[in-house]
Amino acid sequence: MVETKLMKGNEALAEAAIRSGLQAYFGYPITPQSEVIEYLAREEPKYNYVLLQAESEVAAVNMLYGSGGAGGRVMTTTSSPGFSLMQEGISYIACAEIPCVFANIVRGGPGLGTIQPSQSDYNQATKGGGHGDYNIIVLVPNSVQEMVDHCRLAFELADKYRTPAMLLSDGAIGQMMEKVNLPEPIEYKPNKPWATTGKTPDRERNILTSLYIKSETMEEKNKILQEKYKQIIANEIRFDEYKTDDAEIIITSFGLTSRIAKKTVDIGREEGMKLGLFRPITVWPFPTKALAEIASRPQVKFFISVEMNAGQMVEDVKLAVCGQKSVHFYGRMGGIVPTPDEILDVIKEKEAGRD
Amino acid sequence: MVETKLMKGNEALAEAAIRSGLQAYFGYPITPQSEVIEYLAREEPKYNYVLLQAESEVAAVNMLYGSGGAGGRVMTTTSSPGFSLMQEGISYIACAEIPCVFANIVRGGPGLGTIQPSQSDYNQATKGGGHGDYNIIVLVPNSVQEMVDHCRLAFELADKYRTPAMLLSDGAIGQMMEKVNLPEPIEYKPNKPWATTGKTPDRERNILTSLYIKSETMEEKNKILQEKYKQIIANEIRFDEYKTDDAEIIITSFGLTSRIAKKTVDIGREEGMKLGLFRPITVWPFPTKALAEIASRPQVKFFISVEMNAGQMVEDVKLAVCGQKSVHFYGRMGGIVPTPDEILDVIKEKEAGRD
Amino acid sequence: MLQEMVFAGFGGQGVLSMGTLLAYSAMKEGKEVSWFPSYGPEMRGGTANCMVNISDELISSPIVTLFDVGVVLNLPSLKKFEPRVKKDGILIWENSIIKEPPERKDINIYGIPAIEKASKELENVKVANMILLGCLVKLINIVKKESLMTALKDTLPERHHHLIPLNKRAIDMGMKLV
Amino acid sequence: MLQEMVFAGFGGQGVLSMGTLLAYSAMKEGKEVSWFPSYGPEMRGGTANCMVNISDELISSPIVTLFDVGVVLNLPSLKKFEPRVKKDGILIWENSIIKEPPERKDINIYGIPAIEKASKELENVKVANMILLGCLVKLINIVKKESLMTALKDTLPERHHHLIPLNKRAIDMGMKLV
Amino acid sequence: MPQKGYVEISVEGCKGCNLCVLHCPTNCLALNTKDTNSYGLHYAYLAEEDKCIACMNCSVICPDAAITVYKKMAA
Amino acid sequence: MPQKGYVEISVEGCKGCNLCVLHCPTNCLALNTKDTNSYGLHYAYLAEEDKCIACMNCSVICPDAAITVYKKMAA
Amino acid sequence: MKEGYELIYKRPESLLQTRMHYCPGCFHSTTHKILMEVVDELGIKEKTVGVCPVGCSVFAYDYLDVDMQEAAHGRAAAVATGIKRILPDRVVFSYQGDGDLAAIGTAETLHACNRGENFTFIFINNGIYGMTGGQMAPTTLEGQKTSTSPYGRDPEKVGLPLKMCEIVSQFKRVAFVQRVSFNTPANARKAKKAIKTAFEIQMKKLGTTFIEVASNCPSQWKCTPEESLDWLTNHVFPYYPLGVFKEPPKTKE
Amino acid sequence: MKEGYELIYKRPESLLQTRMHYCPGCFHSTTHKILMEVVDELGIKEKTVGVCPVGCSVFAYDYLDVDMQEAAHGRAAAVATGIKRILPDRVVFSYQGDGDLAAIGTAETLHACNRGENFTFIFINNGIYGMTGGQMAPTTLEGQKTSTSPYGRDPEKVGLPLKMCEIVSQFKRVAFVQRVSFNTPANARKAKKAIKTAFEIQMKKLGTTFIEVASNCPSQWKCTPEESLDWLTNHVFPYYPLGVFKEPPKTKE
Ligand SMILES: Cc1ncc(C[n+]2csc(CCOP(=O)(O)OP(=O)(O)O)c2C)c(N)n1
Ligand SMILES: Cc1ncc(C[n+]2csc(CCOP(=O)(O)OP(=O)(O)O)c2C)c(N)n1
Ligand code: SF4
Ligand code: SF4
Ligand code: SF4
Ligand code: SF4
Ligand code: SF4
Ligand code: SF4
Ligand SMILES: [Mg+2]
Ligand SMILES: [Mg+2]
Repeated sequence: MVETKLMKGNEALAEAAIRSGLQAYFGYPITPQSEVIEYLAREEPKYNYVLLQAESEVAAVNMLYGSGGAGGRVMTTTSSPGFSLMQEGISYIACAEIPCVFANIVRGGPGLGTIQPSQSDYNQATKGGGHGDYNIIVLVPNSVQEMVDHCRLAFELADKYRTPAMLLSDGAIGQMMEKVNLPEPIEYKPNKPWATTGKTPDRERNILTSLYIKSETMEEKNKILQEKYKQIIANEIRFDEYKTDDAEIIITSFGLTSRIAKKTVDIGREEGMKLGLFRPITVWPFPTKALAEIASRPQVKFFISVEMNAGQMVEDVKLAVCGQKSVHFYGRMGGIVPTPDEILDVIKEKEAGRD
Repeated sequence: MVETKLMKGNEALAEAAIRSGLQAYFGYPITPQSEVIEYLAREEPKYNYVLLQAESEVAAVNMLYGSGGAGGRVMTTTSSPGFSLMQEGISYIACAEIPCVFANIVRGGPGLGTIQPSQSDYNQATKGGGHGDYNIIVLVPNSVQEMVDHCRLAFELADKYRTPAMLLSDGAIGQMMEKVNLPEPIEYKPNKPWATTGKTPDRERNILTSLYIKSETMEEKNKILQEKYKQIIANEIRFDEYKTDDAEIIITSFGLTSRIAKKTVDIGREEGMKLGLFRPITVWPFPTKALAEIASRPQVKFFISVEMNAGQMVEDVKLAVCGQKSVHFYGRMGGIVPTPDEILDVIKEKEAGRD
Repeated sequence: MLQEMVFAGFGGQGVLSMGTLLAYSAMKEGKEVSWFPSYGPEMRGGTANCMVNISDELISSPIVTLFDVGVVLNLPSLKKFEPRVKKDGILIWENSIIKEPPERKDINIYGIPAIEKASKELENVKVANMILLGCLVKLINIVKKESLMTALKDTLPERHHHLIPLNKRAIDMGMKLV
Repeated sequence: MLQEMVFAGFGGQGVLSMGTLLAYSAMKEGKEVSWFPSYGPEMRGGTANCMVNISDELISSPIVTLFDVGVVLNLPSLKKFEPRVKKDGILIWENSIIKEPPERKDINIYGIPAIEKASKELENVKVANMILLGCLVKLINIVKKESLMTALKDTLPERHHHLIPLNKRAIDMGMKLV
Repeated sequence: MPQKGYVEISVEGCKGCNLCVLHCPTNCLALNTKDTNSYGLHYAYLAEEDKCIACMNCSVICPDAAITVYKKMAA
Repeated sequence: MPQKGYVEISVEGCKGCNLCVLHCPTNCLALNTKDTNSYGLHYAYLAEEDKCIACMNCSVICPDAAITVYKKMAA
Repeated sequence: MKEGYELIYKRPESLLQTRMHYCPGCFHSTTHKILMEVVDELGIKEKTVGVCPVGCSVFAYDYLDVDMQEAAHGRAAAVATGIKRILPDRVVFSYQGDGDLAAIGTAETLHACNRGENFTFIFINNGIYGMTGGQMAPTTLEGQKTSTSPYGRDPEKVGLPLKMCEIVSQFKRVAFVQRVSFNTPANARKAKKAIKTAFEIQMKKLGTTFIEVASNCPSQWKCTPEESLDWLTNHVFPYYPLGVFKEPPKTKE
Repeated sequence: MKEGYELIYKRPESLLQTRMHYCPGCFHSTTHKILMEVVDELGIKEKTVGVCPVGCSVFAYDYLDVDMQEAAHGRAAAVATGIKRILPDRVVFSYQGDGDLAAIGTAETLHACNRGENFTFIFINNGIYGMTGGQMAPTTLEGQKTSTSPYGRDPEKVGLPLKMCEIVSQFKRVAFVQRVSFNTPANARKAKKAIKTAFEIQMKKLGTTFIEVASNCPSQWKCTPEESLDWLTNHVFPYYPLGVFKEPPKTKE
């Protein structure tokens, strides 16, 4: 039975993880996401997941490696500086193909920055903040409800593809309370024959490694990974469209700003402007084809990507649109959430400036 | 007087740093670049730079922060996994605007990977492996000579823009010996009134920070950084062209592979194919305009980006070409260096496949 | 209709919980709601606030810069949020401890001595927030009184349930003050 | 003209330094050169190699898969590099310790008992590499003998300079063997 | 009784932590529970002026350096 | 002299470190300095068969577990 | 000023007038004040460089009138090393919380101490993560409740609280180690002397100096400042005794 | 096999036949061999999970016939923590070099020890970075030459070598600590007993167990295996004495 609650995004994420069969959580406090570990600490006596406050994010990501590699359904959460510290570990996890879930509740950077919400870790999440050729599945919730839904989905995709999957959320969604429908808890039964649980006589020993010292085997491994990424691109792209059918101007936006963009579409439409919203739900894999198709429609005049950063997803939009139409950008930084009005003003300006 | 030597790339880099007025080096050993610190350790008694083997890359990057912030001309070097560990620190350094020089002598990833040369950290270097909106200047030497030249240049650009600058090199260039002309040593006289050297009565205290807790000030800081990046884009783009004037097919390639691509051009031309090579020397800022101009030439049929990775710079090429012509990719992974012949084969295939 | 509100005061004055109570009540009535707190070291300075949006449609941003309603319990909050109430909006201010009254003429201003009343008449200064919430609900009629009453039970931790009657009296009192 | 060469053997047999000497000499003669070693734990297995390219033009890649010339000092290296010598290329192999001779017919093969000669005739097994280098230089005539001789002084660390005459004799000996 | 010393406490600088009150050996300090400063905090003040012995306990313990201490000069 | 034990040493498994030779209490082991295995290494062998007392010092010290030890069974 | 009276104490010059954001009664403030008194008394403001990493004291540079660098969480020791190595004649201090110095920064702390980096650690051990809202620290006491140990710290699961003075004292190149507090005027006076001694030893280049403040956090301990003093006396000092753990051998003058 | 003779020692079952890549005489090999002898003798192969991070032993999983995870440099303790926490009934060991355990991994090592994580550290202290070609380690001896201390380790600049057994012994939840070596058959036998004891204690869930191998590195020490034994006796053991540093209180049986 679905339960309806008023919950903070961070707490909803924690509860969703429990209901998805969480077996181990390792994390280190950082604003604006410490509620995740705090919630799990409070609930711990009721369940039998492992909960450990690590000595650092570097330790946390490597504990995740260990317990995910031992077959567990495992998660860590952090915010921007902490996620930077995890990059080496993520690169290892991606190569060793260990399923696990991350959430980065993004705050404004660079550096220590601000604890206010931001979307400025888009590139880091989607282009690989760590070294080497790898990708991780990146889901971008835009509501407390999606924190829950994407959490479950991330666990499933992680297992399905033996890959890290992450929620790229932000401080606003993490801190805000909204109505949320919590799904039934599942009983999770891992089926992970590759896990290092002790070599029983019926199988060869299991090894989890990212070491491929010879160029040839390394290239082989890279090809296996790239093949997997192709599969994910083929199967797991998710996005949302809002009034794009007849739209002349397409706003692209993810996460929190997509809500504001939606509002912008409504206001604009009231003023007679044919606006539409394209919202990627997975930003890796990015819905390139769908966007390209929209770009090819004759009535579409231009795109504008609205983000809370200096212009990051806009490059993926440009890659998709590929010169068919112009692609503009509007962004605010430092935790400032753009308003529908200011977005509309920018759109009008671009519209006027077109030749 | 210029001195000519046969030197390893790593050692040439170390020597170039000394001759550029190096005041402090902090680093942690990792193959294939440990020769840098080893060389500096051997030479130390002759000079008075600070040399410290840090306990980790995380420590090293933060020591760099401290001594760069104290006004020194400072450098660290590492290879891929180590560079991942430095990402948080780099994000801090970028925001605190501390000039310093990095070199990533890239090896194959992800994870522990291989110690063979690779170009698979392109995205990490150019799109920001750390959190937040920032960029660092990325120079890509393609010879031992350029390890020297780019080292000096990196120090100069770092000071000029108060920004981190890096050499994105690879294990082949680091390990190989080539002829190198070493420039005269300079006497470096820092002029850094912002440095934390102790507050003398004639000035306000100097603070180096990346903390901007309020959204408004954080956005302000972000704008300052973005403004600086625009300046760098305006002034510091560097690239090389080889036989592009009448070329119909443009190979884009950086670092080590650009040498092979050059050879490919020559072989291709012998066979009557009009090939040309476009080689970015800075990959951030990326020579977008120059490439776009080439793409607009009627005789140009297509582009092919040749890299030692799964396809990274190719996205920047696509962004530049912006749909004017098609952009292909050919890459080898794991440390395997593509040969001119195989590149030529791929080009012929693409040529044949065009409609 | 979308109502964008802010509740602000010193930490300890209960501004977060008055927002929660309101948001929860509205949610139970089937409305869309969002509640967004100030967080981090901002709180250390001693002030806290939360933004509450209530609407019939999905709410776009939980963070807004201009408000239909502001409820302020201390001077710094008054200074900060008075300019951010929309024209013709509502500003409710605690006027027994705030000594400098608001100055705007283009908004509806209600000064309520909630702290004095709470400590003198209800003998518990902590329920000043509920008095103000009572005023607010009376003024904009956004949730039913009964919703607030049941919400008290749902949102207050068990160990504070003995305070529910007192809270109810405070809300009632507030509703009568405007 | 581009010459792509590989020198391979056990660690300690001096394969890296014979490559260095050759590359340095060529550089001094105004050629373009590159020298690329095996590195990392590969060496721990006991084998080492370096690739040396010498050309009149800029060298594209220091790393190649096929060679004009291979010089091998042990069996694993013979096994590894024999197949990678280009057709009509040269393979020089140490035949006093390698017991299994190369098998290809389409390349020029020279078996030299350098180790035996070095230890018996020059009383220092370490200069076997120089004997082989002598053979190589004689065969492909890529640098002048004098260049090698002066290169010895420039590349050997000071503390080994007393060994220069011995090295010279070894090179001479090698040049006479083919 | 001769006044050996006295203290000035910054109203806005004081955070009302009460530590000075607690540690004054002569109990001459008190928190003003009637009034608050602009931060809403009750501030400390020299309640019994003539008791101050200028021992500086209060200024040493005051976290916020809100207290200035004066001492009667030797005649 | 009765032979108490004997050892078998894997030619390819031995790395010629000489540690067994060094620690054999009866000095019955030696490195074969004439021949090398395929890794170019001189390998150890039981040079004086009848001296082995099956003490296992060599097998304990051998880093590469190249030594197998046999002991004369009690009659 | 009344006539016939002289000023005997005022806010130190180097402590800026800006109101500090710390909660009422927080020893972060006290430490700042005392630190600047020492800087003023030693006359070293012109050559002092401070490092404050993340934690409640991340805004320290808004209050201290000396050159300062803000460091990433846990990395103050590395940053201070970088500064001191290149400017060996400056007086360098790092000012770190317990999460910073003893959790995420363990490696940097211990290695700086082992190398004997010639700067002064000011280590504010309040047994909790103040800045981030009261999570468990490596120094949280057994059984102590925090937001991530809501049922009390359980050593079976997370180990015992780390005694940093005791640990760093073992490193030979650490010259001076003292644990101090500000719970009474007497202790505050000792603390000031300790910091002064540490700086003096640093100026003599005798090795690492390490001052641990057994500190409080009324806000996250969820008590009044007064009650926080009781907790210190009854729970903190028994586990973390005050005193000198190490000092350089006395030389005759 | 000759008639009338019985087999009394052969390569342990769990040590795969693959030739190990270690240099001649390297104690990494010896440790592998002994470790697998213990696993076989205790009959715990089915429940053993090992962790090898980067270092010369990064290929350990090619030789040991048990489930293994390769860890990032320095993070073996964190990885082992992750495994052991979720599979508390398995026997878990981490196998780490001195660079790994005592430099980059200091924080992970010490915090795992402080928490009393119930796994066994096998710590190969060869005083150098073997894998990367002979750089200075945190345990390199005073005056010892390495490629990054070409004039000998200078404690004035980089501090004294870290004594890890001594450091981790202080943590209450560390149950068993012993430093062993393989320089003589007698010591090798003791070492085996130590590893066995450590595993037994782990199986009783008594806390962290820590075995330090005073190891060698003929290649990077630039000496023969024999000479490496002399260096151990003359230089290493005096600074890093062998022996038991800590053991659980004996209980009567
Ligand atoms: C990499 C990283 N991880 C986590 C944080 C969040 N964070 C900021 S301060 C802090 C700890 C604060 O505790 P402490 O160091 O004890 O200082 P206090 O506030 O108690 O004085 C944490 C976890 C961060 N800023 N960066
Ligand atoms: C993040 C990172 N930094 C550096 C390295 C390079 N590296 C690999 S092993 C190693 C140290 C090897 O020394 P040790 O741990 O003592 O093991 P040994 O080889 O001596 O057994 C280093 C620095 C790495 N792989 N990853
Ligand atoms: S100086 Fe001493 S006596 Fe005077 S107020 Fe302060 S503590 Fe009390
Ligand atoms: S100690 Fe300072 S801050 Fe606290 S009450 Fe006294 S004067 Fe005010
Ligand atoms: S078993 Fe003992 S006696 Fe026999 S060879 Fe080995 S060490 Fe020597
Ligand atoms: S100890 Fe083992 S490897 Fe070493 S020489 Fe003896 S048999 Fe060979
Ligand atoms: S939260 Fe704690 S440590 Fe931080 S300022 Fe407040 S009392 Fe001090
Ligand atoms: S380099 Fe050293 S540690 Fe590594 S295998 Fe060789 S001897 Fe052993
Ligand atoms: Mg703290
Ligand atoms: Mg080592």
